[in-house]
Amino acid sequence: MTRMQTQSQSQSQAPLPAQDGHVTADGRQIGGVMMEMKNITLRFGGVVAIKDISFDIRQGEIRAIIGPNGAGKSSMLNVISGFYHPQEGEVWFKGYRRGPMKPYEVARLGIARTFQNIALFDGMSVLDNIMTGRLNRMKSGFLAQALWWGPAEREENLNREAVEKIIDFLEIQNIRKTPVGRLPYGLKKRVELARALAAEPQLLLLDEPMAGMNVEEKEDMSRFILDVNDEFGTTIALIEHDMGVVMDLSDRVVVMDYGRKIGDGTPDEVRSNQDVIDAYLGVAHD
Amino acid sequence: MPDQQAPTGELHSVPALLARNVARYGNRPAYREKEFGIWQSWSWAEAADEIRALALGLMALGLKPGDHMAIIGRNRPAHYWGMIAAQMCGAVPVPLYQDAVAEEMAYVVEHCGARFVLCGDQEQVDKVLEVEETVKGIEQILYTDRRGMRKYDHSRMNALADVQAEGRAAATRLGPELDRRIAALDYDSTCVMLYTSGTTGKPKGVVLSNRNIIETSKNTAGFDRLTQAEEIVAYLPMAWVGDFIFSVGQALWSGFTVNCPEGAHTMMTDMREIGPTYFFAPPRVFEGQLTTVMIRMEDAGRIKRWLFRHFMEVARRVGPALLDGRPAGLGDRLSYALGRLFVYGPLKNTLGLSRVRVGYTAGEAIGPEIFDFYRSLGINLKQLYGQTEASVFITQQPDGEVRSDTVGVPSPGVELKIAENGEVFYRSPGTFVAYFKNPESTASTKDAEGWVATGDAGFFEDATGHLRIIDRAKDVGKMADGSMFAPKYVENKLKFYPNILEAVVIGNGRDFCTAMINIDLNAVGNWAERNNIAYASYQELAGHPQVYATIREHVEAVNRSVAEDPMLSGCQVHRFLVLHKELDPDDGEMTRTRKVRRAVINEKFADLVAALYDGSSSVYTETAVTYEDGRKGRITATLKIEDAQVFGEAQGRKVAAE
Amino acid sequence: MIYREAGDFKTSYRDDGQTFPIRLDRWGYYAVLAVAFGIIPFLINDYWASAVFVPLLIYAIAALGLNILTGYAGQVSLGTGGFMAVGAYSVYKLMTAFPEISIVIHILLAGGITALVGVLFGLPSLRIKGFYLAVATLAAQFFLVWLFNKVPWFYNYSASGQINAPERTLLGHAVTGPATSAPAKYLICLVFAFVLAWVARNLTRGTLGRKWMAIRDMDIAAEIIGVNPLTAKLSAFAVSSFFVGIAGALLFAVYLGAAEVGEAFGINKSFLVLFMIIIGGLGSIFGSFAGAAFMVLLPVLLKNVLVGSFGWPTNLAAHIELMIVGALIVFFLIVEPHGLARLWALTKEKLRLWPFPH
Amino acid sequence: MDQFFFAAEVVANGLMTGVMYSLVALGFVLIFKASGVFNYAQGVLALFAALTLVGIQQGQIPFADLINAAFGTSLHQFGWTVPAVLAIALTAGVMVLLAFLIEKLVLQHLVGQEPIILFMATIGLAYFLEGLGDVMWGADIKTLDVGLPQGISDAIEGATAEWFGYGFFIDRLDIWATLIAAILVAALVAFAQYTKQGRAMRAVADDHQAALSVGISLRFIWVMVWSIAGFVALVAGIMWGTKSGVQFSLSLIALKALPVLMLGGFTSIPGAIVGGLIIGVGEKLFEFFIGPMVGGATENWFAYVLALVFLVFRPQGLFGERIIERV
Repeated sequence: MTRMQTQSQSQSQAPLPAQDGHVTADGRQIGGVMMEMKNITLRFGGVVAIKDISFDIRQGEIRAIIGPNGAGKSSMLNVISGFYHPQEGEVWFKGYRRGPMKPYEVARLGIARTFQNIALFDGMSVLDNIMTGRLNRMKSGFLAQALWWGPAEREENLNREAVEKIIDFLEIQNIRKTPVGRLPYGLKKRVELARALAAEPQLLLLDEPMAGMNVEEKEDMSRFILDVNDEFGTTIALIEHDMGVVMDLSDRVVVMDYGRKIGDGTPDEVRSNQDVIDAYLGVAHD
Repeated sequence: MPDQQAPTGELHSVPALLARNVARYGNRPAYREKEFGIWQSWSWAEAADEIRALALGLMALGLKPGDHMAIIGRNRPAHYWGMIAAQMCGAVPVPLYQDAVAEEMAYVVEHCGARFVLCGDQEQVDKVLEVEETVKGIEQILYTDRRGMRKYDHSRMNALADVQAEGRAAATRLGPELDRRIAALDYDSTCVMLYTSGTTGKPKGVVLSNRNIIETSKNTAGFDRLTQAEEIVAYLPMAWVGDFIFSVGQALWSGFTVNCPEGAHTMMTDMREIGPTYFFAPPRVFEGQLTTVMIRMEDAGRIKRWLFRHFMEVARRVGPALLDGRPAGLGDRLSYALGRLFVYGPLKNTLGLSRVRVGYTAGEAIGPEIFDFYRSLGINLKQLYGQTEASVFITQQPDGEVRSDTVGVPSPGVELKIAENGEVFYRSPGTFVAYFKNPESTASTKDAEGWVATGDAGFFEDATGHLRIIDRAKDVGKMADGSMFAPKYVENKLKFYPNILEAVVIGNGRDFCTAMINIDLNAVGNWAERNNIAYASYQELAGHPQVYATIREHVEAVNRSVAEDPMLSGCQVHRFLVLHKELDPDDGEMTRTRKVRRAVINEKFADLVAALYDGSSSVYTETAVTYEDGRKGRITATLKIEDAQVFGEAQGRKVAAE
Repeated sequence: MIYREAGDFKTSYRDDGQTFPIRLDRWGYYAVLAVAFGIIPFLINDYWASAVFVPLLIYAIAALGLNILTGYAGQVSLGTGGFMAVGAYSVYKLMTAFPEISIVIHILLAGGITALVGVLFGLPSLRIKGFYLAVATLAAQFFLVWLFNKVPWFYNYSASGQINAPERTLLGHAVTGPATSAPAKYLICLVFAFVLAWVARNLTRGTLGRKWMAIRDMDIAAEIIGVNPLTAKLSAFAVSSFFVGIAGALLFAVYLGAAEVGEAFGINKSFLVLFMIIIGGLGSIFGSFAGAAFMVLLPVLLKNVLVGSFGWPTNLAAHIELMIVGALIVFFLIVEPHGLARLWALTKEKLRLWPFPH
Repeated sequence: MDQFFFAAEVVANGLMTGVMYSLVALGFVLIFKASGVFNYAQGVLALFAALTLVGIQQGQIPFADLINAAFGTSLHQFGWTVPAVLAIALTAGVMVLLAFLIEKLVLQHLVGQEPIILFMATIGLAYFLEGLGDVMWGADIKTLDVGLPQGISDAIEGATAEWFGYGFFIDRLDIWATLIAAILVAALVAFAQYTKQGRAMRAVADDHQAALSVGISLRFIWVMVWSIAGFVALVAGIMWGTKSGVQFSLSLIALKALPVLMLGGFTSIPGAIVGGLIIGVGEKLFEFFIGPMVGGATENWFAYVLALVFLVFRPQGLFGERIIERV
């Protein structure tokens, strides 16, 4: 696992600003700003999905974006992941301003994500699905692949090794070769997480990782999210409407409502924020 | 490998054997472990290198001769290496049951005064830390699996890999010292210390010397002609003497390969992949497998079920004969060959038993049906009789002289004698040195000439010279009318039914016998499913009238067969009940090796016992239970008690009793 | 039932990732190769060559190609016939222009040219999806056929508008032209089929294959995990067309010997190959062969039964064949939409679990 | 000047062909809207209808060849002929029966399959029907005459000659075809908009589940749309058949409906109509201006290339709903 970390470090184009780094209670290193959203506004035709929102994500933290359904969380995540391009505002990643990019270019910057309604490749086995997470690390040429020459095969096996570590980490050994189509919901979510991890991302985006899960599954998932952040030091941004879970997980929380930001800070700060309480009346329990 | 001590002529210690194997089988696989989707392999040379690095590392951490090192974890090469490395340093490895709860662990760790503890993973480390609150003296905690360990205070905690790295670094500095310690090991130095989960009282630490282990391994390996080509799957608890003999003693003596499964949940698939040639399992494993086979066959199509039944019939008729090389008719041979194609072959294959050359079962009596089932498939399954104090082997069955009701002839080098009360005594090179820090029980078990009481009652068959075990000597009692009372004998017969997981027969000094029965959730649950009988809990299922009916049939069937043996016909079960909870080691009702603790049960379920004899037809009871996470709780239930038909002259007596 | 897998374990990812991880399958595979290369060439006669084996192998190549595009990359194409025509006419032009160069080179080049054309017609796939794309590929089909019909340069201004394959030899044996022996035809097709199948397997098992399948299963997700749809789709079109092109080249040069674009490479060819992969199984190498075999053997069989046994008029037989083929396709789609390959896989599963049902 | 009139004449002809395209395309749209099936067999339906019509009209014995082959008989004709109107009615009946069978034997078993599979199934169906048609009625090219007027309309030629000094050559059949097609289209639109079944049909198109939940029988709707499609096919078959004889190529001409749909969008009835006209006019003009330079016969592919190029710039077609990608 350490190997993976060093790798992903070595990719980062820009040295991170060392300032205002600190250490959390459980001894995790929170570094400087990794990603910054400046006055983001996003419209679909006439509809304003996000209105003038700014916040940042720090190296190594777990950052949550919460809000009632329809608050614009998903849109926000899609802006971060580069799937939507905001009409106004700037997205800064690791000290560089990020212009409009194709989603696959964003992925190559080291940003991986999972999806609210699972987006696995149903025609492929669990293993292959996770392997797709490493496509961007596969460099062997066409001919080498066609003839399955040394480089192609060696590369395949090296990446398989890395993937197997993740499979072991997420405890899905026994479904390795099963087609994902046959898996129950909870496991699918886990496989999707595995696929995202396989990319060894520096920033991991989780779109409602707990959606539609029962209590145990939620506990498992929370454990895995914490472990990921803990073991690989991966920075995680997640959106979730289940407030309870989020509060236990995250270091800092952004609260959205009707496309606006109504709160930002540590879970405790947010909890005591009046607007948030109002926004959450009624939904607090789901 | 740099700095590897030369193989010594005298093979008087496990490290010496290791050195010999490196010299003789250097590149043959020594250990395999299913990890990351494939079987990671280590040749003898590689393994030796790892072990030596570990030993050096342990020395660097200050492991001294005479120290004890506890090892808690699932079967992994690293843990076997840990044990060997500990010996190299002159220390004594003490493997513990990984499912032991903290208190049990605390006792053992304190009793042996372990300075070092090697843990499999975070879970075990947490237990050890819990233990440390009460027990002092643990100085170093090592762990194999790094997962989740980053946050722990590492002032006296190390990952095994790091220890090895340190050891490699210190090779030149500590190498000579290590070689001195290895050289110092001889036949009488302690090889391992194993705690017997005695059926009564606190566990005792059995000290086994290199002589015990190596002599036994040598003899028994010769007995079954084990070679370096064998493959075994190491899946039984490392704290159990059997695993030590097979996976360390015989493995190192014969130089064969030890394969460790990925985990409990992948055991069956891993087993199938490896296809061991030498296989050991306690009866319940075979029972479990047979049960699943039967269950899976239930769902098969008509033709398949017919094929299966037909050819299993053929196998029962012909199989054993062929296996023992006795003559069989051409027709039989032919249909058996067909059977091998259609049923036995595939079946053995799916069970992973295709390649088994020598298979053993022991620990308890195995059901004849079960035993014959495997034999008839053409698997050379045999019985052996043994115990920790004997380094396992007391008697075993030679090829071709296998029967389900005997435990075979004395193993090479073992002397046997039977006391007038029927108790079996043995003396052998494998006989243990002593109980650790417990001279009095040592004395009470092992007399001056080295004879050890097995605590089991049995006799030799005049015809064959095979030993037959009736029951635990102290459990063999007398009933009110003075006739013989051998509960185990009846319990085993009961347990031979897939639906019955455990049974406890009561009746010592009473007019008639009664029984408490545990249903097998696996089998009965499946049966319920197929007959769409809904049930919310184990308790509800156990109390279901139809279940009772089935169990009664079993009980009466057993009574019928017991009645046949005049000596034991008094032991027929007149009344029985189905327990509302599974007997569980965590509740102290059984040993870790799943032997029933009668004393505990008699006292714990006193109310039930009373009800069994006062003729009442149901009884309300309340029981303390321990859940998996260690929390304690109470469950309550009202249990039905039913009468079972008895046979022979017992019938008359029953009437008299009521 | 026949499987004995106990003791067949893998100690390296190399072994684990091989094409036939199960020992028995491996042996079966070698056995088939042995028969195909070692026995059939000595027994084969003209009837078997021209009725069964040669077309089977050639169509298998085409099916492989289409399967890569449709089965693996999920881009439906109805232009196969057109692309085969490209292969055929390229090889024709090359053969006649450079008689001295080896036919094998020509065939490969023909594949290459087809690949380029394929990429060209593949470009729309970046914007168009599903049926729209399927129909769009019809443009390729009709345009190309029309092109080869209307531009005399392609058929060297021959009066008939046909193209005829001149004789070319390989290692001293004629492989094209009237003088070609049955074994020669068979062997050259076999070699191409074998090598290409092997290449197809390699491509689909590795990085490229995963990109294709990702695009097929969920293109948006694929893009977000870093797959560039442009390269993924176009590479699929290129590789697919390369295979199809070679199939076309072989069909014309080795099998037909002479061809008129309209009837040799018409829309029906497109459908024929499409059916092969549907019936054989989308996204399966084995399926491509199975499907080809099915669609080649079925008519032969029907012909033998209807004409041979019943002595019905051929045209009637042809129509009935049409009905039966159509009906069979519908039947297949109803009972097993995933084709023979899936049936095979299921049977194998059953055999491995025997005697247990699951 | 003449050039202009030529062009105008070409456009006129194009429009008429276009209407025919629209007619076939409508069949597609109906079925696609109602059952999500992309019915490749539509063209063959037309062929089959035409064959059946001719067969009935001329009193052929169905499966004559087969029977003869099987029993060595030599049957061919019943020896009577059926009046056109009755024949048409009977054929319509046959098409309805066919629709019913298709639903019963094919669609029913493919519910819930991916669209592509359904598409393939219709291709299989097309093969089957083609074979069936040939086996039933024989494969020879037949002339179809239900009494529609044919030949150049002197009236128009005269009139135009008088007005512009240039006589438009326009086939009467085309005029009739156009009229009938136009009426049929209008009728269908009206049907879809104003009748109960029509609304039910559109409901199904919008949302199967919802439609089911309000108690609309999917099977009924499917049989209905396939019947209508069959009827449309019949009309188209009559037109094409009368024009250029009943033969296999007919089903290919019907393929033209595909590009039409791509222009119009699979789900839009007006789209189908407009698309048809555009294609019709487009290919005629192209053939007229560019054709001679490239050796003619450009109708074979023009429609497809046009559609393809068009789609690249507007993937959802003329009237199709805008596709918004979500994750």
